[in-house]
Amino acid sequence: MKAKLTNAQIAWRAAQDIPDGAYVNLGIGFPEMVAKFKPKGREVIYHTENGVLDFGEAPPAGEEDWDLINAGKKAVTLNAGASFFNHADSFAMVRGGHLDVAILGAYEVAENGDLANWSTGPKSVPAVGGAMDLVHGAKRVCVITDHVTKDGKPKLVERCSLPLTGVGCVTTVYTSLAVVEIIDKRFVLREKLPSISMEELQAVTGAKLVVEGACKDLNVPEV
Amino acid sequence: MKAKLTNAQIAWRAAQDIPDGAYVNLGIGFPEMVAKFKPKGREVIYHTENGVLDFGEAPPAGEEDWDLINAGKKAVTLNAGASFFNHADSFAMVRGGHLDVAILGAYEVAENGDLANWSTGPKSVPAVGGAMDLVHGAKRVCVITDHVTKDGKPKLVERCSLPLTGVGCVTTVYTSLAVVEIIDKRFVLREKLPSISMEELQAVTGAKLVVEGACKDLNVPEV
Amino acid sequence: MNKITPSIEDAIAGIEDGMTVMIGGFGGSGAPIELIDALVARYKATGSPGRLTVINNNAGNGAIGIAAMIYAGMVAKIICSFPRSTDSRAFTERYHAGEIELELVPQGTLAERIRAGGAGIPAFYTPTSFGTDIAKGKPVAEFDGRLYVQERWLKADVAIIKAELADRKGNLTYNKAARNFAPLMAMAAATTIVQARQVVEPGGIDPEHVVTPGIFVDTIVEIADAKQEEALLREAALLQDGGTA
Amino acid sequence: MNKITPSIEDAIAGIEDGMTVMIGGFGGSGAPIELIDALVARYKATGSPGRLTVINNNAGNGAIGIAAMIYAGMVAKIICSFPRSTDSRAFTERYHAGEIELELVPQGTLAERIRAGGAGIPAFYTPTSFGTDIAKGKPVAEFDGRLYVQERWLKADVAIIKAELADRKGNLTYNKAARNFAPLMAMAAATTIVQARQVVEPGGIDPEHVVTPGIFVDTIVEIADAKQEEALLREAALLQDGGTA
Repeated sequence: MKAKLTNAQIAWRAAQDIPDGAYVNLGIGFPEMVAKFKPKGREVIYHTENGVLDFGEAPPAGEEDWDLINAGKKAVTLNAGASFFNHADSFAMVRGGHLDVAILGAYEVAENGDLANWSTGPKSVPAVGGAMDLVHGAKRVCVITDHVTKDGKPKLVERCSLPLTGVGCVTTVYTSLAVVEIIDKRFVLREKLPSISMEELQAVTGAKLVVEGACKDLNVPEV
Repeated sequence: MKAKLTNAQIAWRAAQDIPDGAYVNLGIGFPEMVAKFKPKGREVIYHTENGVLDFGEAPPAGEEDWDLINAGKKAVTLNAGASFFNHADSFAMVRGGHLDVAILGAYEVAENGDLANWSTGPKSVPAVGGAMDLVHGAKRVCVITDHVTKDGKPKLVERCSLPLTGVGCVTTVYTSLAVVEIIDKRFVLREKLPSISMEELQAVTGAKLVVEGACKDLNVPEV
Repeated sequence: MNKITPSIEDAIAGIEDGMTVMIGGFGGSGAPIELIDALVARYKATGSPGRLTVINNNAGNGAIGIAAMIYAGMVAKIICSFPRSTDSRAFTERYHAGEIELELVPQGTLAERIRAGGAGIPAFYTPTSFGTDIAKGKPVAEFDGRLYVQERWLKADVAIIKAELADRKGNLTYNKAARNFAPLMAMAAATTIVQARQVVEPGGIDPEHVVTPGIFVDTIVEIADAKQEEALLREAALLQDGGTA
Repeated sequence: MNKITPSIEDAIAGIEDGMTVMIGGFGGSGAPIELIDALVARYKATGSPGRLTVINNNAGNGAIGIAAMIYAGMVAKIICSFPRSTDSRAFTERYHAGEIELELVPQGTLAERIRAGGAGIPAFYTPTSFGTDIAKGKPVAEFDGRLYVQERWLKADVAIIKAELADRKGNLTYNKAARNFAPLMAMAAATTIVQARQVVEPGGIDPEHVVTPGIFVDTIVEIADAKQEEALLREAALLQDGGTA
């Protein structure tokens, strides 16, 4: 494989598509990085499952209030205009479709929009958290992920082989190589790294990439 | 008909059975009168459907705050320890069985516990309010009513003829002549006015009155 | 992000013919009279928005608020629990004339259906109304030996509600029992329009005391001296009685 | 009416073998550590209450709180959304040994099932988990062209939760994100036991700011200097790392 985006660069790219004034949930782990790359001048309101809207950055080490955490159990701060609410109200926001964007990680994404991101199989202790709610909770459900697994297998596939998180739920995938939208159960390629050819990209993708209109260059700065 | 209890006396009798510390909803109209006769020394917490717990007496005329009303749209005051909540939370209290006592009026009560108290038929504009929720909302669902209609027909009947408010929901009936519990789909007579005979009482009751254990005298002071 | 608009006409400009409109309030407590007045004025001036479906606990009282909407002829259908009031002539006349449709819903079911609409719950089961005329035609299911009625969510195109404090991000508090249905309607409507007594800076409402988080709110107009429907009705009744108190 | 008890042992005295216990908190935020400690101490001293079913978002972390209950052997089953954590050895060991049962519930479904238990809603439909292994065996229904999974309410014999302020009538507030599941659990449990940081006089909490109305609360014990589970875990981790920060 030639050059690919770092995780930070994938997060940067996803952040560019979050519009001013959006209500956003960033999944635990890698997706949390997206907040770092919010373009200047945009106001984004972050939601966390455990009942906080409009939280801010992490506090300095030593100044944490462990009653003020996000769903990843990391300490956060509050912006002016924040609010607290109980878990049922929090998931009413999610399930009721009030979020504009949810950004999640993935083990596999299928061309029909199915997502697998909660279980790698029956061996480990299963733990689902809020993922199955979030995939039905936002107008746009975005996945950020390396384009392939650590051992080089495609993560964009025809059908998921791992246990599903949700059916037909993903709208956009930001990978280390490309930006793909899911439209009518097809992977529609919107952007790809200029350094990779269509053939090379298709070779590391487990389902057909459709080009519809322009496929732009995926240009991301060093971040 | 010989002597019978006034509405105030029926309300007084019902009030005696509300224990200290009870959470109580009094239906609109006649049932609201029960609050007047709370025995001294007992603390009762009143709930109203429109989102207030622990409200107090009516304010003096001219001092009403019309944003602080009960379900009957009468102005109320607050006790120390009152709280406000939205309508869904209010009916979670009701439907979730958190009230100890609900006291309602009735057009008809049947020996199987069915209650008709919301519609006298198809002619008028139908209006149900919170009655259908309240009948499933309390550990004890009590009815206070004259023993017979204005034209002398029984209100305690074998089967309701008017549209039902709820099925099998009434536990106790306080009338102008008697106190009746509904047990295993039978009217079990607990108290009757000493001035009326069993035969006279049965004659104005539309279903069989069962005596099980003692039937006490229904003694109520002038109020 | 600034959800505040200075103009009440702008606030309601997006409400169109045939929409479903949730209106906050329980009787006069929480009724957003100024927003309703603006809607009625627009209808009288332009003939729009008409053919509305109104969701509220009641169906108007006297000649203001929802009653004024009915008198103006804007309302095709009302979904409510209690269309009777001290003076519910507006509704009663149109209802008996067959000019207005009524969907009667028990009050707790109405509240829960609206919450379900806001929470993404398409249907739920309730003991309320089982075995009554209200439940006719609705699916019934048994759980743990008891029978329950299935009810569907209620959503709306627009909610118009009255709040106490608001900030530009949409966070709201309410005044006493005027809270009632408003927080639920804000969740269940595609667009929520608020008249607030006072607009404060973000942070001016303690995060612990926010009742409706801003995510549920779209447009806010400050109405400092809002009318109180119940107080107005009582004044009107006193005048009719010849001024005797 | 006085729901305050001075003794934490008295507060938990009614919790018996085999009961279902909802425990407030999301990770360490809101975990009622002192109530749990008292339960564990009682179990170690008397062998009761054992065979408990615990409902919480998680399944314990480190060796305190729910993890301590698991290590003590009091827990037969856990209903939760996320049994993994930084150090969830207590649960993981017992789970792999087949000594503890797990019912895995998506987090939003867990919250809604508990609310439904408190609100008298025996079942509801949700899009969450449709088409996944979690939905296997559950009824499915179509509404407006979309498929949904039926979920049942969750109730409990007892809820133990942590609050910020409380009064003798049972009204509660919470501290920041420590609110999470506690208001729902207070609704869904037959008996709700609260450890509050401070007891105030009735009226000491503004009626507009009450989060859990007293009707949902049975017993309150004041614990002024409550432990914070997450802070304790981090201290313990630092010690294990040889005191390097």
